[in-house]
Amino acid sequence: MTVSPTEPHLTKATRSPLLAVAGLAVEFEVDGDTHPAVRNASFELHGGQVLALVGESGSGKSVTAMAALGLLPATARVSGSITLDGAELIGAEPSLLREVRGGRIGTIFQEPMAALNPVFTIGDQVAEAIRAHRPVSRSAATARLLELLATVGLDDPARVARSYPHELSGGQLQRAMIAMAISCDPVLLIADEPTTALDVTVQAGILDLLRDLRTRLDMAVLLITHDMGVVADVADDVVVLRDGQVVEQAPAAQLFAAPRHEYTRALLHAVPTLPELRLAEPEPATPPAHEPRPLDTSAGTTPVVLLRNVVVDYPGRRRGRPVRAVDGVSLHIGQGELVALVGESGSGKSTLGRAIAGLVPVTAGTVTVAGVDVGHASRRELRTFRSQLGIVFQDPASSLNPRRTAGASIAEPLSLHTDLRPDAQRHRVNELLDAVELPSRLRGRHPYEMSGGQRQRVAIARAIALNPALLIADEPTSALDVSVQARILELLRSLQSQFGFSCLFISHDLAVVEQLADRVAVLHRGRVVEEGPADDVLRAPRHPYTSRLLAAAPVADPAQQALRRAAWRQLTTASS
Amino acid sequence: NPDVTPDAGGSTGGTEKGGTLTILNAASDINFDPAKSQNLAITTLGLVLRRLTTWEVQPGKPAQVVPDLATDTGKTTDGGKTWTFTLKDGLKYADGAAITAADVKYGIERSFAPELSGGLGYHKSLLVGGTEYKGPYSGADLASVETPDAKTIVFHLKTAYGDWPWIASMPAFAPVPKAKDDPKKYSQTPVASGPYQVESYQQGVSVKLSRNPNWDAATDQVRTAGPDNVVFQLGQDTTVQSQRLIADSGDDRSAFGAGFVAPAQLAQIEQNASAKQRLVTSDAGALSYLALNTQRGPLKDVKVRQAIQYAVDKRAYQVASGGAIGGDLASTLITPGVAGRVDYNLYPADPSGDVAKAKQLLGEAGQSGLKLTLLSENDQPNLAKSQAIQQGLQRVGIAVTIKPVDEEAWTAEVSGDKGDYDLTVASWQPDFPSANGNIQPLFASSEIGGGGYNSARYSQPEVDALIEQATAETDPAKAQALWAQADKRILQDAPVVPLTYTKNSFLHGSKVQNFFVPSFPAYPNYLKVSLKQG
Amino acid sequence: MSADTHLAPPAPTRPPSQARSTTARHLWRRLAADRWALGGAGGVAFFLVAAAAAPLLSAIAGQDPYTYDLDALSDSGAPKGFGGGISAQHWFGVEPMTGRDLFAIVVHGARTSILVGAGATAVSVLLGVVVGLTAGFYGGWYDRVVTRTIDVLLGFPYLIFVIALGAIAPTSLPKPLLLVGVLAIFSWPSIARVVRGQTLALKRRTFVVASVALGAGGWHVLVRQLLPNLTATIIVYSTIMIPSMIGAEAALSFLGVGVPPPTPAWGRSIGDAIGWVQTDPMFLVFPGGALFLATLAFNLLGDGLRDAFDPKTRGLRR
Amino acid sequence: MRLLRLVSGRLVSMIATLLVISLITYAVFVLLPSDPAQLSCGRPCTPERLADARAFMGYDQPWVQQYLAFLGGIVTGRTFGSGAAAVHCAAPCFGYSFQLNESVTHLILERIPVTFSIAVGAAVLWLIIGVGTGVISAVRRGTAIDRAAMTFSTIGVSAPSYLVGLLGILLFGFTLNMVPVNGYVPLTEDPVGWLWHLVLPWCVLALISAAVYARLTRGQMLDVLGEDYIRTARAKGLRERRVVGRHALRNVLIPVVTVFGIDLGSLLGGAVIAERVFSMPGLGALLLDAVGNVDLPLIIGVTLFSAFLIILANFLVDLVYGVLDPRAAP
Ligand SMILES: Nc1ncnc2c1ncn2[C@@H]1O[C@H](COP(=O)(O)OP(=O)(O)OP(=O)(O)O)[C@@H](O)[C@H]1O
Ligand SMILES: Nc1ncnc2c1ncn2[C@@H]1O[C@H](COP(=O)(O)OP(=O)(O)OP(=O)(O)O)[C@@H](O)[C@H]1O
Ligand SMILES: [Mg+2]
Ligand SMILES: [Mg+2]
Repeated sequence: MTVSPTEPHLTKATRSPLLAVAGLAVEFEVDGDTHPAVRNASFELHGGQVLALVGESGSGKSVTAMAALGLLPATARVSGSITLDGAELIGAEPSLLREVRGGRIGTIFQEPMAALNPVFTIGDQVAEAIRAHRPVSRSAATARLLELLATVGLDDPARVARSYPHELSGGQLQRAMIAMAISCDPVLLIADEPTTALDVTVQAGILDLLRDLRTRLDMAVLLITHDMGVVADVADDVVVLRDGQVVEQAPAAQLFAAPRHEYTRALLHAVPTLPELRLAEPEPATPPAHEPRPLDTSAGTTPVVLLRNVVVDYPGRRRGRPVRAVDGVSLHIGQGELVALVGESGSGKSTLGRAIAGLVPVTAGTVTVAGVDVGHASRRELRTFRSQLGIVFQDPASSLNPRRTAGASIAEPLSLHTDLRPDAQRHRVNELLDAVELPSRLRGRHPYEMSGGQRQRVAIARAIALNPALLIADEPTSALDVSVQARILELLRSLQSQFGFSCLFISHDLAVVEQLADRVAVLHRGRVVEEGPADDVLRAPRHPYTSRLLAAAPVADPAQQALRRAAWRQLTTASS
Repeated sequence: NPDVTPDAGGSTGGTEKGGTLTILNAASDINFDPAKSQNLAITTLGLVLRRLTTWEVQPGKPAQVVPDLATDTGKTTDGGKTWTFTLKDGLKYADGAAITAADVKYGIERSFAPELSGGLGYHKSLLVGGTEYKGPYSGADLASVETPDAKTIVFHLKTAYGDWPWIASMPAFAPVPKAKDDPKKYSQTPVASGPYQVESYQQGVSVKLSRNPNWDAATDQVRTAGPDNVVFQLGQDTTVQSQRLIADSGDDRSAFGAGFVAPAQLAQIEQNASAKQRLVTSDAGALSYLALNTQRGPLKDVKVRQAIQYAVDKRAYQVASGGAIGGDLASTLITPGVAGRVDYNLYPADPSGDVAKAKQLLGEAGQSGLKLTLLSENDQPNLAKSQAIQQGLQRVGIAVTIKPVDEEAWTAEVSGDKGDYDLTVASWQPDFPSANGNIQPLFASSEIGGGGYNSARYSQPEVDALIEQATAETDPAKAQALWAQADKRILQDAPVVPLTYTKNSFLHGSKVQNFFVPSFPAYPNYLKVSLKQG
Repeated sequence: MSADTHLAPPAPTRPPSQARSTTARHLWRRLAADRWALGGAGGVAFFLVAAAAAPLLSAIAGQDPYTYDLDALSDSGAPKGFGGGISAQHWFGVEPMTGRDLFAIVVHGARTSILVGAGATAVSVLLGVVVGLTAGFYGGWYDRVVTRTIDVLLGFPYLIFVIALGAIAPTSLPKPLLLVGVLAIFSWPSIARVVRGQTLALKRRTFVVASVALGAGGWHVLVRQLLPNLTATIIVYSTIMIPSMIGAEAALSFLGVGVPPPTPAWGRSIGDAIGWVQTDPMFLVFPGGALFLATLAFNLLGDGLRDAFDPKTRGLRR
Repeated sequence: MRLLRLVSGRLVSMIATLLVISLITYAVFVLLPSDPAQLSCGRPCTPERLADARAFMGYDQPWVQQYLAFLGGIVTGRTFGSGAAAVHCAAPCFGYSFQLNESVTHLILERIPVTFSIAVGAAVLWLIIGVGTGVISAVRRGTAIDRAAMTFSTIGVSAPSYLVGLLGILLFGFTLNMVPVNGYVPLTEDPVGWLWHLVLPWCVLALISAAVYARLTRGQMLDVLGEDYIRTARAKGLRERRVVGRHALRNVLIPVVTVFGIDLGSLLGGAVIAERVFSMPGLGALLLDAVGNVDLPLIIGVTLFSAFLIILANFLVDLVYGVLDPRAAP
């Protein structure tokens, strides 16, 4: 059976909704106070459709989804109604919930590494999901499991099945997670930011997979994302959530074409755009793979960061060979310059960032930052150097101490490097929270009590607390919705113009890079394959790898995205 | 003659034969090697090994030394320097071989071997050449022990020693056939001369004795050999022992405990009619005393020591040892049950002491605010007693700090050369029931340090002379008078405070008969215990 | 570098005391909301006060824990009368064989027992945490030495050491101190081991790396980043340890390194009381009950603290 | 192959640790004021006799030399004394107890079954009870069940084992007359009797340790239940029992196993108090007697053996760790 993406709209009126959310309200109890997370949300989702739940970070997207599964923590108070095929889920019997979870609703969680049990193999965990709902034999489950892993596009299903989570890459884990979610042919798939942690190429693959599954298995998908490009790519309908309330619900095409609500308009307006893709003249025949463009010394001033033939090896596991993460990179960042580092997952972007901060030892080559040879600096020099360095780590959740409040985390650099009085510190923390668009009441919250985007902003606030001379931002907006992202990017820009700091901006979002960066370096397998002014690299990539990367980035326009998708498919098939 | 009518409780009657007697033991090991054993003549070792002489003990009567393997308790021809014993006829080991005088000599010789040290060794310094002799294993023999024929054995002593017949009852005077001597294994596989032989030996678990077919009751006047088997259960917790015996069920009906019943259990038994009947308490026996280290600071002053005589609260001490059932108040050094004892009290006072008198004496000595250390073994009973002393002295302004150490360290400290303590509570059960055993080891100046038990570190030439004189005296009556004189003389110097003549209580099962505890030694006589049959 | 212009000169690190006081307030608020923890805190306070005011309390009863009252005993040394000699004079009855006032012994015993229990726990937790934390964090030869030391100590039948120490230690050394030392020596390794393991895992977490990247020194990372994540473990361990330390005090009394008599201690009283349990059960009940209640109080407080420290359990209905 | 390397590496460090322990033990007993020769000198003990006894046992030499002789004996065996009374102790000779007239190796081997029976049974029991209670407590957190379990564990934590042991004997042995109060019956002789005699010691030990494990498990469980993968497991539609019993428990067991290794190891080295109270002739009782008698060779032997067991247990735990936690796999 083949169903075209537009078909469900025709039958919509005749079918009763698969999932109906009506007047949903969720409140959290924190230290005796109640905080509303979702208020009076209502929307419907029909079979075989993809409904995208978008909205800014902390708007209640994840909470809504968890409410449907009855998986909110005990501190949550839920009211309203969520029905699946007419059956009420809120306050439902445990047996019914059990049958729904995994059986009728499959779920993909935000961070696959944390969401998979570290002590069981992938195969074990997926097979368990199958056997939880089907009385099948062990061997039948195994067969099905291998089939599923193949379905989600994993190369070597048998090996993946045998692996433990820590032995797989993020993309592989996310696919395994999907395999688990669809193992019992659910009628509804909840996908909470299924691609946030992944780079664009992997993301494109996963979205393709979702689309394919929807079509093949006639599965409805509740897609939670803040990436309007992703929405444009796969969604049929869109629900816009803001501050726990639904502000708009419309078919995707309509929403993108004519957003009704002001907030939606703002949201779409904030989406950074990529230039038209020009794939016309790739020169794949003889790419100057190992010959980056010559160092651009036109800036005249001495560079703040200077890398010369930097090599970084990670010691391998137990007598195994070391992993070469960065392989002979030379790069410079001038005063006040913003250099973007792009490349697929595992290409060594974060490692390079860490090497500049002196957090991983450099195997060969030199790293000089503001005249300090990071590799050979004394402890004292390092300390001074770090007081001028701001760094935003890739994974906001784990870069914040779970036992310290947001306020304490932000204040940490202040107390380390300044002698501000507590009052002044407090004041500064409030200022910083303001700057990253966080309400000051979040000061006292622990990471666990914040949404992913909120955590990321706390991490940014901490990094800019001391107005650093150099900011290393590793995917600083990956968990943010476009509107917040826009404001954060705006903030970065204004700070930069104000203080003139240099910045290494690591991102997989090429549109963002395009907006922000002066120069772009493309990293592939630890080497810089292409480097140059942002405009040149993004508009006229010289290296085929850059082209593929560009093609994989979704844009927030369904029509245009359909074209890009086709182009990307063509590229990937060509290259594989 | 086994027919006794003890007043010290215990079921009596003729000896019935048969059954398995269980003896509950706290120790985890029994050493049957006569060279290494310190056993009393009437306990474990006496069941398996006979010696030249042995003890006849009866409730209410002083212990007597009686012939065992020998026909008499020894004859001396030269005032106590040479002693001759003759073996009875028809004595055999468990394997049927005859017991000869040479075997007795060999048994004595091997007790000199450093490999087999650890036993009672009074004879070692008495026999001529004993100090230099290193045992038979290097080939040498001890010339001062002669065996002119297979039945006769003659001892030559360095000095006259009137109590030699008692010495001849010690484990080392048991016969050991040279051919069967494996010094490594003899402690588990002794060649039996008594009514029982070791059938099985499990270190830490149990020792089982069975009858020796070649033991002849006619040659033995002290052993009745009632039970067919005797089993020692080793490593038994004392509290649990008492509880088992109080409960008196199953095999425990044929059992008795080798250890004293603790005061707490005595109080419990007090309320249990059945158990009360089966509790046997000895007559007042061993002396427990407070030793005052006469070589330390203020305690060098006899006035201070005399003050302490009055300050001590003997009543509290008595209660701490279990009340009246734990002992009688003491005032002399020679204990009841020892022939020739004279009762007297040099420091008469209320059982709780005479605080005023003590303070007055302290004042005369010019002492105030005394601080003394009391060395105590760290088990509960000893600590209780030490506290009773502490509390008593507190009343006259003497502050006492208790220093608890484990038993072995206590022994090392008390018998060592340093003597780093002011006070200690000790109790002395002589190894043989003569006034000699009461006085000499505790008060002769030769016994200070170097392994001796003169815990008061008391040295008085006058007393040493008296001891020497009494030791050499072979006429018991004269010797006894000399000992009584020494007793009084010593207490005038007040090196120790006699506290109580202890009474030991033992519990036995309802089928156990002929179980009695004499005043010396205050232990059950294993040799006569039998089991009620049917 | 221009960055310097907008940076205040680096100053010595000062802890943000305001942050701390809010945390303390939060803690207190959460603790106050927990009835059981409050009960535990009350209990702990009660025993602390009782221990501090022991002479006063026993003076009110007109007793002290040292004076013998042989008239209160029967001939066999057992207390006369009901419930181990309970009377207007002796509120808890008297101790068998001495007639000392049991009430005075129990309140004075609280001093020793709590001192030893809390003291030994404090020392061993402190030692264990410091050693475990630093070993896990710094690694290298220091870590290897520590791990080996821990292995040795854990592999050591501690009885031997205890007996030896008791015998070697000079009399002038206060026994409670010695006791605290001995107990601590043998209990810190297991804590250090656990803490070290957790530290090893924690130090690889990004938030620790983040702190280092901010220019934090080792001390700061240890105290501000790692330690807070170990509080739950530390508290759970501590609350388990205090009572077992009090129990160990009793066991050690038997081995001669306990508090020397007649200084009252619960552990020794309980040990003494076992033999009397059938004759005079109250002798066990009073010190045993005190030990149990104190333990319970410490545990409840500890559980409460653990929950209060753990943000994940905030706001849970109880 | 990798396992082999791992094992051999561990072996070296184990031996080093054991050497240090034996050295400390030797040193400690040299510092002790008590004199082992004194005890085996007999009564009365003259200085000459004391010197003889000391020389025979080898205590007259400097302790470092004694220690080296001891180490040598492990490899080559030793002979004490000379002539007909000479005592030979075959390799591996961990010393010779002059008081018990037996080689230490033999004594230890004889006692092992008893201690192992006690330790293993108790450990299994307390692991089940402790972890079970902890899990239930965590899952039913804040309820009456939780409070009851934690109160119970408080009693267990605070009760000295000899107290529990003796009260257990009084109650079950004497008052209720349910189980034998003491003694040990070898498994090979009478399996039922073996079980019957061990029930009480097991329960007593288990009661005490289970309390600790219950607390530990509860704390860990509370942590783990907050993890994302637990949410995933629930989202799969698994029964709560499976979520807790499989997904959470497996992660909880990782730290529990560490502690368990230490505890089991030290218990295998001698359940001192239980053996004393229940009159079981195990290693603990042997050690206690040895200490009481200052039987130095025996003390060192048993100490070393216990240490060996503890270290071995820790090693095994590390292996189990690898199974439980794939991230730590060798
Ligand atoms: N356990 C909790 N306790 C208290 N507040 C919570 C808890 N979980 C979520 N919240 C709050 O509920 C609101 C909604 O959170 P939710 O996780 O649904 O956001 P989201 O829309 O998924 O955001 P993001 O895109 O950043 O993931 C946020 O304000 C968040 O702080
Ligand atoms: N601690 C580590 N030990 C061993 N290998 C590592 C470690 N950290 C990273 N690597 C490896 O180094 C390579 C580069 O990793 P890095 O984190 O720099 O990638 P990245 O470009 O930041 O990827 P992403 O976009 O997924 O964040 C990868 O192959 C990764 O597996
Ligand atoms: Mg979310
Ligand atoms: Mg990265």
